[in-house]
Amino acid sequence: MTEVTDRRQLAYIAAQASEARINVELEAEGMTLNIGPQHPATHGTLRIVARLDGEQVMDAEPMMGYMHRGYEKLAEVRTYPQVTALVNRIDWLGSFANEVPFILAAEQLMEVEAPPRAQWIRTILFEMARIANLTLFLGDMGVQLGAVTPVFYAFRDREHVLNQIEAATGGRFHPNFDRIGGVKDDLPAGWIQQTRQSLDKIRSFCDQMEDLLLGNAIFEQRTRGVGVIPADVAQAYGLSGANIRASGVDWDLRRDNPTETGLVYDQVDWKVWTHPDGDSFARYWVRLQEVRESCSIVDQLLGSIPKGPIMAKVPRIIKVPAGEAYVATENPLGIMGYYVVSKGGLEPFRVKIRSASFSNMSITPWLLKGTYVPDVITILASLYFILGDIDR
Amino acid sequence: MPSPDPENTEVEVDEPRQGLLDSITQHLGDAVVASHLAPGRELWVRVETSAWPEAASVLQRRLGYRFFDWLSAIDWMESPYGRSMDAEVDKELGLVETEASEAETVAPTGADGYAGGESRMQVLARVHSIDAQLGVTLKADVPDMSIGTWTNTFPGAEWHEREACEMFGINFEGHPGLRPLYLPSDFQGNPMRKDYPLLARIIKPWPGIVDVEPMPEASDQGASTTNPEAAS
Amino acid sequence: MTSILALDYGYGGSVGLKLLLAFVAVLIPAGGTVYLYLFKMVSFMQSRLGPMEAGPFGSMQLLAEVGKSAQKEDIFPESADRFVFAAAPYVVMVSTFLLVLVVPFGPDAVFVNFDTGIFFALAVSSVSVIGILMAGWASASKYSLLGGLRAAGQLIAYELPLVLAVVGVVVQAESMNMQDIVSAQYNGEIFGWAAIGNPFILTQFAGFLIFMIAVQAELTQTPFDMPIAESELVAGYMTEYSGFRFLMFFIGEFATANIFAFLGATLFLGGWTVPPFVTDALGVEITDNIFNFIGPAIMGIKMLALTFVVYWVRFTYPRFREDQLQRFAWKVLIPLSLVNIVVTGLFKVVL
Amino acid sequence: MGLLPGGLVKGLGVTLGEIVKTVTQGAQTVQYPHQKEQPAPRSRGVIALHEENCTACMLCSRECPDWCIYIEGHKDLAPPRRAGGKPRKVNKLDRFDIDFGLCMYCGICVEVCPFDALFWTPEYEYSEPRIADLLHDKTRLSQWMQTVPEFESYEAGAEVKVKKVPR
Repeated sequence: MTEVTDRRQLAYIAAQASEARINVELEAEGMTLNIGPQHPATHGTLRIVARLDGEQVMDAEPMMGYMHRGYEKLAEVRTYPQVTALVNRIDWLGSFANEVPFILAAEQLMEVEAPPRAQWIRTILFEMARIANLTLFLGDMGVQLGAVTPVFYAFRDREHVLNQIEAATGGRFHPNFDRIGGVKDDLPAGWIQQTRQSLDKIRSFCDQMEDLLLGNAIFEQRTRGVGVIPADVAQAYGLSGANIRASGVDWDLRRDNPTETGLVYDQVDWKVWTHPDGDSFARYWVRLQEVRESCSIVDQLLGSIPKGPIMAKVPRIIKVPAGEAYVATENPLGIMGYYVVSKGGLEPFRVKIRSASFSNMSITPWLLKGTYVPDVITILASLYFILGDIDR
Repeated sequence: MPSPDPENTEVEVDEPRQGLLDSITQHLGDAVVASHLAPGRELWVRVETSAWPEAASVLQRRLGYRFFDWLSAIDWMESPYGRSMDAEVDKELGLVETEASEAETVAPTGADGYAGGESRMQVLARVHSIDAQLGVTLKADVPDMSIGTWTNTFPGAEWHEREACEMFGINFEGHPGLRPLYLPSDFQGNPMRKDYPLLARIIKPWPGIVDVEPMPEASDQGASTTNPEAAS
Repeated sequence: MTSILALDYGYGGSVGLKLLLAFVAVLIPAGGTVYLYLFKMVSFMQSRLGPMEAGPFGSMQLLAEVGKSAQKEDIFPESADRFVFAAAPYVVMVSTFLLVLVVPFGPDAVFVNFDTGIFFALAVSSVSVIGILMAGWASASKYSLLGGLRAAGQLIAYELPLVLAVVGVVVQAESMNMQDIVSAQYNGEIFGWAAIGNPFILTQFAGFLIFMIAVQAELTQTPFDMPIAESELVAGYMTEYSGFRFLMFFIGEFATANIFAFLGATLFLGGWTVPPFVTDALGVEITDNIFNFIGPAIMGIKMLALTFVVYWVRFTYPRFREDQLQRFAWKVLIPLSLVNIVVTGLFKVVL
Repeated sequence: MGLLPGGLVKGLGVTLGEIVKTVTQGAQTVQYPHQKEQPAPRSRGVIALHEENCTACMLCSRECPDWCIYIEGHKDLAPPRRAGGKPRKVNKLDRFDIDFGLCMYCGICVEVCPFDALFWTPEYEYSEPRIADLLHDKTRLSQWMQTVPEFESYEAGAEVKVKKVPR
């Protein structure tokens, strides 16, 4: 494992970053290049208007809204179960992870707590959504840099995780499995044993990625020192998840969020991975370790599922008492939070969706200034955003 | 409605958030209009509209709340369109309040939100401190649809404010470029306002409205009715 | 050389036959490698089976592709320079066909036996740069322009290591004639041991490595595929092409890869000959007529081996950024090839 | 320029190993039209209607977020349970359509149905050239009933009872 600590490497990175900043001052009339909305490097329909001087980007401004579905408006005319079915379409790669914070916010307002078995199942599926999401990133980063083979390994091994999610919830991409007060159904027989096999496949996939990409000198040259984000700038823009941990900030809501009662991360011993550099290589490395960490979390949880019911006492027609609640969880892409305001009716009065990729992307105008065109693609790939998450 | 002042919550006094509330009031003085503390959960503080940018810089520089979580707005007006999913049977089940009488409709305010509010539109924002592991939600009324910007303290607020501006129509003074973020440039109106209709729900009639018709009389309906004698 | 296989065709006939053989020598191996490497090897590498529907084991897939592309509409971008846009693929194909003239497939099975064969081959191989630039510039689209300019910079930068790597071979074989290079490898011996002759891959290993890396760059293959960076420039200089024109670029890419593999086999793997101990065992003389038939087969095997390496590298590695690949060419490959020439010269003089 | 060949060669080894594994142990992919993968019994392919249970109570069409269930029924007299008793007033179903062009497969209708008339089947091969044909009517939905698999037994430690599918 390539642990970068020596000062020489950090000095090299700092020099690279400052050199890129200086030569952007030359105000020549450049060429405007539209990257997107129909472009292989944007995960969905994002358009970046970049003003180029030769190959160097003078300034880049992402244009969004091609996939704006207006979730916050829709949520105001839907009942709580309907919103859960709707809301797992925001980050469609790790979609169970979208439902959990909304349900936790509603449970907080209704003063209801899910029984332990339901919390265990909820945490297991939450981590499997993270594995499914980040496995695709590990493969996709390769294809953005030109290596076509890793992404096929990613899809091949991710398929087993999706099959397990489908076996338990019924839907591969949109499980709609979380309910206020617990989960919809229990795990089918033999599920735990099959899930363990799919986790072994993911672990061997991580080792393959380590050999194929991390060890590859070309990959290292393309990603080290590219898109360096210092910790304080990351915080000012609200970056979250692996992006901020790769800049050296040791912060993970799964461990540091006391108010959360819905997930059982305190029953499992696991480690939060950080990296001092803050460049694209660090973001890739942190996410690779996080996938391995999630595999071990799911393994421990599978071994200790308590007996008991999977649904608390909740009335059939759910009317959430008036009040406001904000719950945020550590989703695969970063922090996703729901600010639910309820006036006691069948539907929420207002749902503010704090999505991770929206804030992660808000740093790109600052970050892409002075980079080369191929580096724009590397940085976008390493920030790892999903368009549904940005446009909501 | 939970009582706004935190003092009389019996046993659970949340020291860290209480301390935070005191330090905020100590720094901002009378700019803090009201506050609400849900012990162990979240702290809400409502500040004067004019003190909105200053609150941001105080939190970031003096109290170390450097992580900018999010910024948005809320329209407290009751939606005139209702759920557009109401059927007579719902009224019997008591799911839908009968029509509020006209006289009672007073100007909508954020009064029943946490930490109160006087104007229809309110701006919300949340900042977090990673070392103290605490967050605070700031609120401010926006009576004349215009408020100061946060972009000079939190550059990340630029996109959030652009979204709030195009969705609610709130103007952020001093914002570098209030271009529309999501909506096409020639879009009229502010979609997230409650009085903006959700057209999908109005064009298509609600399939649940079709009620089961009463039993057809045993007259010349023909085959569709089974006359009682034959049935036994 | 108007009598081939002891039949006398007269001038017209032999030129016609040579044209047909040239087409066969370029297009059939191209079709073969497309099927073998692009359809099958990549799929196996990615744990899938590749096309299986068209023909047994998907062998007719390429015919289906050609048929599909041929009936596609031939689109010209609206503000494109029509003539230059149309001519570009042909210029790229010309350089491929000119290259194949020089490659010897047997004692007298060679299209044209120049005395300075390898010099002609290297000169002609740089014609394709003009074709690519024409394609990039004439498509009048920003992505193609970027792709075209990147290709120009890269191909010229990697001409030098290609040429210098070949100089080592020429110095060791003391001739630029392709047949002489082949016979030098057959008759040579390494410190007196002549069983396997002296294929220059052994003594010129550094030259071989530089040659293969330069060939990878000439073909704009990953890790040097900046001009066709599909994740940035969609398809580089080929973005605006469609239908049969795109097919010509596509097949041209594979044909050029084969021809460079033929060149590499001739220069480093002993061309159409087999090591001496095999010919002694079979009691066959190297200059017999039989080698006019076995020669192409042996060349084919050696070519497949080299193209396997080219595509193996292509589908495994990410790509360089252009300034990194330029730096790699000027600061690493060219000095290394110069050192290689000096060392070969020293050995030549000393031994 | 640090071009350490160790990492590069290991990368080549991975892909070569994959070629050998695919050739020897076969690919991970399935040749669809010839071999078909069996989806999990719980997977949500299409909705099947058990008409006897349905009392046209409209709960499913009311709860559906996409408004894609259209129901029309009429009240009717049914034979009395006990001989000589008063004829029962029963809701008869005239039309029960689900427009799978609109449906988002969320499963709220199946869950909210108080009379267990709707079930999920993992059937997925019902695509149509015309999108209008995705509107499955009552008879088509009843045909799906045969493909409804039995409910699976649960993992150890589950307190939920296994439901029965009315055939």
